[in-house]
Amino acid sequence: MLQAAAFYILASTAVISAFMVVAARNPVRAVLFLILTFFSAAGLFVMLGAEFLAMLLVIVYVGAVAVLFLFVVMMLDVDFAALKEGFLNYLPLGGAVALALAAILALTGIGWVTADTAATSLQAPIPADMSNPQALGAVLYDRYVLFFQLAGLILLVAMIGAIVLTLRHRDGVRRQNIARQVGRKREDAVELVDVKSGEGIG
Amino acid sequence: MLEIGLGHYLTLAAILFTIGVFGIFVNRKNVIILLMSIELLLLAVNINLVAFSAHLGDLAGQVFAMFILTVAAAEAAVGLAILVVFFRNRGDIAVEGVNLMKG
Amino acid sequence: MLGQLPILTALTFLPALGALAILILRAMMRSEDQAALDRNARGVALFVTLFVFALSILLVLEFDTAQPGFQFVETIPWLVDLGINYKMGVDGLSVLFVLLTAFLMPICILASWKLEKRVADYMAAFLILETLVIGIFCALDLVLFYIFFEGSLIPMFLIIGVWGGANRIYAAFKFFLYTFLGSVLMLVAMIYMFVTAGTTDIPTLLTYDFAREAQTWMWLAFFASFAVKMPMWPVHTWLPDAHVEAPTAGSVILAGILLKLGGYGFLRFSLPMFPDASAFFAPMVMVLSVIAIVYTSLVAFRQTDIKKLIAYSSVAHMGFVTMGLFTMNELGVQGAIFQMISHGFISGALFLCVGVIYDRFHTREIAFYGGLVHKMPVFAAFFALFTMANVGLPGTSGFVGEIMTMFGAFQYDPRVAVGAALGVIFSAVYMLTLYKNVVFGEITNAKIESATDLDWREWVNLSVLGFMAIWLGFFTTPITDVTSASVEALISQYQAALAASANP
Amino acid sequence: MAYIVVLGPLLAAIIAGLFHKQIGTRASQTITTGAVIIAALGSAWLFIDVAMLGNARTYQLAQWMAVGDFNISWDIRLDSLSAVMLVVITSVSALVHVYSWGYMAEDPHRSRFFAYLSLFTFAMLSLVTADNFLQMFFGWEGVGLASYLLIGFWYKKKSANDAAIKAFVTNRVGDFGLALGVMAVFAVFGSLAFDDVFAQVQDGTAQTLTVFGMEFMALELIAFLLFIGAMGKSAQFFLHVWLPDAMEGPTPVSALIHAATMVTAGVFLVCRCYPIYELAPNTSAIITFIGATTALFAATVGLAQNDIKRVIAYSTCSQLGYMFFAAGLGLYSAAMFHLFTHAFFKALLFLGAGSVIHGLHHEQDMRNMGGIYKLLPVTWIMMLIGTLALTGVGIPLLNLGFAGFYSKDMIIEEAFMAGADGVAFGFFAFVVALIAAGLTSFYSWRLIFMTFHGKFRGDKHTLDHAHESPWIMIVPLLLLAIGAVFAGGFFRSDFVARGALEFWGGSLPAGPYAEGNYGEGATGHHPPAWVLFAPVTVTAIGFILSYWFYVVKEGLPAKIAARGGPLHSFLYNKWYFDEIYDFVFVRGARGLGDLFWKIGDKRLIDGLGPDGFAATALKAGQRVVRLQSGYLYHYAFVMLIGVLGLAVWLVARAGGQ
Amino acid sequence: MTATELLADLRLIVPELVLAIGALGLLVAGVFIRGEQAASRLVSMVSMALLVLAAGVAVFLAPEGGGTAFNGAIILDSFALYAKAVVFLAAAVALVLAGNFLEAERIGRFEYPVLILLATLGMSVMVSANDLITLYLGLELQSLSLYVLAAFNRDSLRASEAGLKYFVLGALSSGLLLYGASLVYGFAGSTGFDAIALAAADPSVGLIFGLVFVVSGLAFKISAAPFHMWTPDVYEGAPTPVAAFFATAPKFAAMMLLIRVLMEPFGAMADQWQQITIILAILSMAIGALGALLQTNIKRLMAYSSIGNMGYALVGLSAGTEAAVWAVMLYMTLYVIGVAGAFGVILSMRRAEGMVERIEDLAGLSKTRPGLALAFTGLLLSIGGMPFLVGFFGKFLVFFAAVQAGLIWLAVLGGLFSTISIAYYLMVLKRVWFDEPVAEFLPAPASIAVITRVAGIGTVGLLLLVPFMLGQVMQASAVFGG
Repeated sequence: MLQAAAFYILASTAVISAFMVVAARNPVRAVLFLILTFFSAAGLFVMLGAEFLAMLLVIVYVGAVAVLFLFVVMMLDVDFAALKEGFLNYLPLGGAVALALAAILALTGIGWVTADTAATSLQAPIPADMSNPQALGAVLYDRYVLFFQLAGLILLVAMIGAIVLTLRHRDGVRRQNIARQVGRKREDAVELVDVKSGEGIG
Repeated sequence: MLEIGLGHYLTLAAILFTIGVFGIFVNRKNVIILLMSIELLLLAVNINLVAFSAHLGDLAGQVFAMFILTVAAAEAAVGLAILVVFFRNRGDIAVEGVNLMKG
Repeated sequence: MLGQLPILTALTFLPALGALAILILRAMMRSEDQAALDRNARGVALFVTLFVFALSILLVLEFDTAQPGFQFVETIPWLVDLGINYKMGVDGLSVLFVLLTAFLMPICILASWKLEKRVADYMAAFLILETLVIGIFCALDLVLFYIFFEGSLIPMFLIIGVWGGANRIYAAFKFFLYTFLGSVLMLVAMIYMFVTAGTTDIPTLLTYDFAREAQTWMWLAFFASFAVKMPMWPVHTWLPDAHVEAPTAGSVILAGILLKLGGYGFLRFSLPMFPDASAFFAPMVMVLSVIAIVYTSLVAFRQTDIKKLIAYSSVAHMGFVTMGLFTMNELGVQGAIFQMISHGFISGALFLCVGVIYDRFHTREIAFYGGLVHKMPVFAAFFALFTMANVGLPGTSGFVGEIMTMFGAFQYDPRVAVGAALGVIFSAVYMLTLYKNVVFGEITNAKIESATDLDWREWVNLSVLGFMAIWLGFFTTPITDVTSASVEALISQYQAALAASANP
Repeated sequence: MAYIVVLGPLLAAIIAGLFHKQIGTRASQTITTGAVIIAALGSAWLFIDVAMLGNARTYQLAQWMAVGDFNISWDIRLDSLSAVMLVVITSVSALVHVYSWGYMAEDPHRSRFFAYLSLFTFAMLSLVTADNFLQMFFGWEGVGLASYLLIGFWYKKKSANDAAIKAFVTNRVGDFGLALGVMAVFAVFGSLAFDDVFAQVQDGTAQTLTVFGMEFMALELIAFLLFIGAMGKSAQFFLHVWLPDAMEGPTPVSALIHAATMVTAGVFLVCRCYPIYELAPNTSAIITFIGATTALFAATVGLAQNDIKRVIAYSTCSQLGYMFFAAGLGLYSAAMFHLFTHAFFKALLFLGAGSVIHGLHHEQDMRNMGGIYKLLPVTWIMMLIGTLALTGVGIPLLNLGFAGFYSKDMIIEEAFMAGADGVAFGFFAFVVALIAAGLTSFYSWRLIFMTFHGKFRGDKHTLDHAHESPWIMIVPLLLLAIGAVFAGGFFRSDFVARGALEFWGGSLPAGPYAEGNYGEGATGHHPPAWVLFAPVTVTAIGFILSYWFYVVKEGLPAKIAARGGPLHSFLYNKWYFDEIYDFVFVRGARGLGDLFWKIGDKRLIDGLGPDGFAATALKAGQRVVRLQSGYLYHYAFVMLIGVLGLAVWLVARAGGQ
Repeated sequence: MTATELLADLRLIVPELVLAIGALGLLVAGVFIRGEQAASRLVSMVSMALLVLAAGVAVFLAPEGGGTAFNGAIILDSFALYAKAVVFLAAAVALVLAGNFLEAERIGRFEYPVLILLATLGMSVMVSANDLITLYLGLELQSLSLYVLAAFNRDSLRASEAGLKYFVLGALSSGLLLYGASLVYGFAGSTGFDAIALAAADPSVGLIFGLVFVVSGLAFKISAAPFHMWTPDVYEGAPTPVAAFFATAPKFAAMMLLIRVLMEPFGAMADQWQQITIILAILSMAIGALGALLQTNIKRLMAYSSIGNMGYALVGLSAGTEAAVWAVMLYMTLYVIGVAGAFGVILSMRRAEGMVERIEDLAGLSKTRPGLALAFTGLLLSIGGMPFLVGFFGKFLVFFAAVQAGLIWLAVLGGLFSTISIAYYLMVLKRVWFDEPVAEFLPAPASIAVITRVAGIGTVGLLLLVPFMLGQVMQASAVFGG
């Protein structure tokens, strides 16, 4: 009962705030709604016994990713007023398709039947004698060590990518370009205009 | 209805996923929202995985979800970097502006 | 003597080597004297084609006409995992086409002697074309055949497109895509044959018994390719365009050899491999052939462009070929082969004639001409000869092909012969009208006053072809003796197959 | 000897045609003329040897085609029929060659002309000496070619070119039938050699052929198809249109080809194939009908023509009609006899006309002539002889007259007899032939009167320069005149009377009139006396009328013509055949050609085929490209639709199963 | 996991280790080498060497018989080996092609080769994947590198737009893939391919859905319609060498991955996925053929061409037989060779004023640069599957596979579309051969010239090598047989 109540509260919060992420006029608000969604999801994870993942979600996502989003949103000085316009124009068709998709996906959830073999083919059964982080740690550095390393490489790529794309040496600083200074011609810099009286400069 | 089972979680994930998808194709104005929608997609997947993991009594799902979180973070970094580059070149990030190339 | 040597491979790939030599020459002489390069390119091309021609004569001399099967067979394992081999060989049906190709090529080179534009490329293209075309006639493996068959489009595309007339782009594309579309269907059918029979070896496939319904579909697929190539009505419209725009030698090759690929394909594949389907579809082919003969003759009558007129007449003459082939009696088939060979000479010569005057006046409009005989009597004589040969006057090879196919057709169904004979009347109308308008009459155009008669190269070309047209008109056995054994075998096998499927 | 006769002219033609630049005009004239004269002498010898002495034989020269049963060789077949033709061809040809030395003396392209003439001679010889249908077809088309070349000899003249094409194409229409006939022969009998085919004819009577869903008696069909060929070549009704136009060629050509030899090939064909025709009564009836109609039709048209050569041309046409209905009635030897005599007097007439034209500097219109008999006395006499021969002047009962009297009158009389025997169209032919004979007499004399008598109506200047022809043109006239006078009487016995059985050997039936061939129980073959006198009588009437109109009341016909009554226009315009053909065939072909080309090829086939395909592909391409809008949300949307579609499709399929 | 186990596992991933360690080392080295150009050149050279070394290791030092490692996460079989060899070499060629371009465009930085190395590493993992997580991580390693590479010319609006589009859609596609993966995991009970294969024998609706989503995600990577939309824009916008790289190694790797996923875990669901691949094949062929007809930019044209070509590959794959596998493998190999050469030609299109990439800029190439023109002709027609050029065999074999499996109609359809597609190659050749030259190109750098010539000659010369290649792919595909 309590479980059900918790689920419905968390789930509805997640759905509503997710929708607000998409529908918010202001990107800052969108980020904040995203954070709310993550929190709700973290709560659901806890309900499912995945405490470590819940922590991860809060710490990594809310702490790092979402803040990164906020940072970028602030950094890119976007004219909020102009955004989100015309959202409603595309709603009917988009909404219809989205509803269809949701219906179909939900269908799988309702018509769920595990394969007979599923039980026998478990890779890493949840051990009863360990806490969730412990259990994860045990498999992560043993069974899944390759993935761990690969994930590291992926983060490395992200790092390289971010640096390659955005890092500029002394960006925004006016640097002296001697060749340009020397090569400058009078015609490039000065325009002689013969202004007739009474007409101004047009 | 009161017995919360796998189906509930799957349905929730489906709805979140749909909202994410919806966000991507219905959004005309802001690319950042697109990136957030993608985060929503991944979150939905994670819910799925964790729910299955719990149901099956198997850790693999959680491990998978963990890696997805990792990758999602990396993706967010790269995505935002590209977005910044784009913004520098163009001066805004309206989705409708991203159509220099077509045909 | 030649049994041990890979003569067919040599015949096939020597021209390609020549082309390679020309390209290397060009790369080496890049910055040097353009004229010297052109000279060398012509020389190499002529030398290679003449050598190949000599070799092909040797081949025919060594060819055992009494034997219906394949001779000079060479087999080199190729895609061993799939059982696809490099297999070459000729029989009575194909050996003459090899000879025809080798014969026409030096003539084409000679006819293009005065070409100025990108000579080295041109000669290389022709040599490559020769390789591919000879390869088509020698190939004894489906895949190999298809490779040569389709490959021949590329050099021809370039020849039309680079050295062609004003509307060459349209013509080149039409030519290429039209024929390509036809042959992709054939490709699928070939693959089906491969899958069903488990081999791509043509001699083996000739004896393979395909299921009746499959035959129908495969026949249609092959028909799609060969009918376009032929070309048969109503898929003939690429030909006039291609002919009009192609340079003279290109037209000669197109009419002289490439059109025969369709007929050869029917002989090699459709008739022997799908006998039931062939018998089933023969009436349709007959109807299409007769339509082609009558319809295109009438269309030819109304043309204002010399080349287009001759091109349409080619379509009509190819109608006789398809008609003869599908009678599936000896007279018809032999006549069809004869007609193909003879048409190779005659239409080639006609296009050369057009080339002669086009070189001088740069137009193909009939209305431009008139009274050429005053200034170019020798030309007029040759043109008259080939006009008459094209009309099918007895004593020329054109007559033999037409009459044999019509005899065959009469045995098949008199109505077909009646239709075809109507075409014979029309051919006289349009050819003589053309001749009258171009050659006879007063000189109405001042530009013609300055015309000069044939130079020696044109003279040699035309007289060689003229000799062939007349010689074969009076003595047909040099051709029919070579083909008879294979044709007889083909027909008896065909009849046997029909009989077998009639009473299973 | 046979080789020299047949191949000599060919060789001469080749030499003169290809090498005249090297050897000069005179040499080529000499070579060709010499070759033909030798051929003429040779054929005279062959005539005696083969026809008189009965040494029929066949030489095989070479293999032409050999495909299975289809075995065709080049032959020289010598029997009485071909021997007769040989003589006619080579002798007329030789005379025409000689005549042309004078007639063509000023033409710069003489050598080409002589080469053509010799080539024609060769083709005609190979036609008549053929031993199989296909070689005959070769000669058949060969003479067509030579005729085409000679009619269009003055290639600068558009009318000459058009006439040449008309002749060739009309002949081709006939050849169309002939070719089909030959095919039918092969289909029925499995061979094309005359002997093989004729030996099997009896077996063929029961055979049928199905064409266009109709069943025909094989022999009737073959006979009919072959006859179409004969119609074309011999300018019979419906296919006669080319012959008058063919007069655009030089006059010696008209004499040789369009009077004496080529046009008679059709008659020869029917005679050669008489075993088939004898067993094809229906076709024979058709031949009779067509022949008779032609005889009458051409005679009527001849009444109103003003061109001297055209009058003779229509006369030729008309005489050919006589020969055909004779053959159609089964009187093959009589037809051949008329062919033989006709060759002489018609060639004479043509060459005489040529002499007139030559003398008047290429004036051909009779309205511009008159009263020139004093200027061209020899020509005048020759023309008179020719006319007398043509109109068949002679005394019945005594059996004395010009050549035409023996052959033409005989055909008329025998037509009556055939009618009496119940042969189809016999009486019809008799009546028509009588009328035509009267008309013949009328227009022939009209020609003489208008040309040679009365006052000169042409340009004074022309008259001043008018002259008699040189001796080299006169000599052939004289020789032909001898033939026109005596050929009938001299050869009558061999062709159609006592000696006929022996003369023809196996090559032709001697005819019911040949002595010894009357049939069992009959004692003789005697038409009633009035029938014997009838032709002479109508001829006389024709002469009198003509004399009245053109000598007594000179100028009246011109007024009648000027008033242009419907009958006159009808005749003057040749029954409007040219106009009708032009409308139906020429314009029809043009219209169809344009239809097929512009609508069929361009709009339908190209429009729906390659061009349409290309346009559709491009349009589709545009649509695809428009789909590629550049907008991210569209891209994402398409992806989602894709996923959704695939999922729905698969689930629906899974559910359906 | 003991050390010996670890060592045994590591033996199976030596090529990957070479690339990973090399990439890390080069990253460090690049930072410390003075001078941007020098660093970029050196790193580039070493990267090429590393790729060739990795290919050599993969081919010659592979452990006998292969096997699985890391508890079945990775599999090394002849299929994976072949794929790796091709991918490594293709990546090396892509690096060669990049050489001068980047410098000339002033974007020559040492991170470029490092990113290529890491992307290649990702592909290498992909083709060895035997687990959904491996698949995902390999794919992401590759994709993230490619996103960055697409936007590598950061001062170009086009490049950044390309990067943005590629990123957003790529992320969406991996979302789809992941959603599918999660369903598969849930319904099969495992992420391992072997376990999924067991479950697939009796497919549930969930599994079918999972299949659809997974295949859709992968279809994005091979740019099969309707997941192709990014391709033209990204090819056009990304720097040309990057586009060249996109068109070769990642395509090949993704196709190999698709083959493995379909044949191995979902092998028993061939009935279902054939439906998908057939639809994808038809759409791809159609869009590839039609879309290219109106293009004026040669890179966009190549993009549509690649869409179409993936369609043909999918025609073969739809057969679902062993023949399908080797046919597609050979097809893709020949395609990669042809495309590499063709991009070499595109990279030779430099005039004094800079790079040009309109098709009309090729006008008269056959006069100004006959060798290049000849090579381009051969390459384009080979890509188009024209006979007498080696590309024909690719098409022949995929149609063969389709016909053998009874999909004759699909082969016929493929034939029809290939007629349309040959038309646009001809349109390019029309410029090259028929038109008059406007301005000559600058001489291409030797490295690129060598690649275009070698590939050009290869279009004919490989006819002799095709039997060998066929033997290789047949052997490689034997792992899926029975």
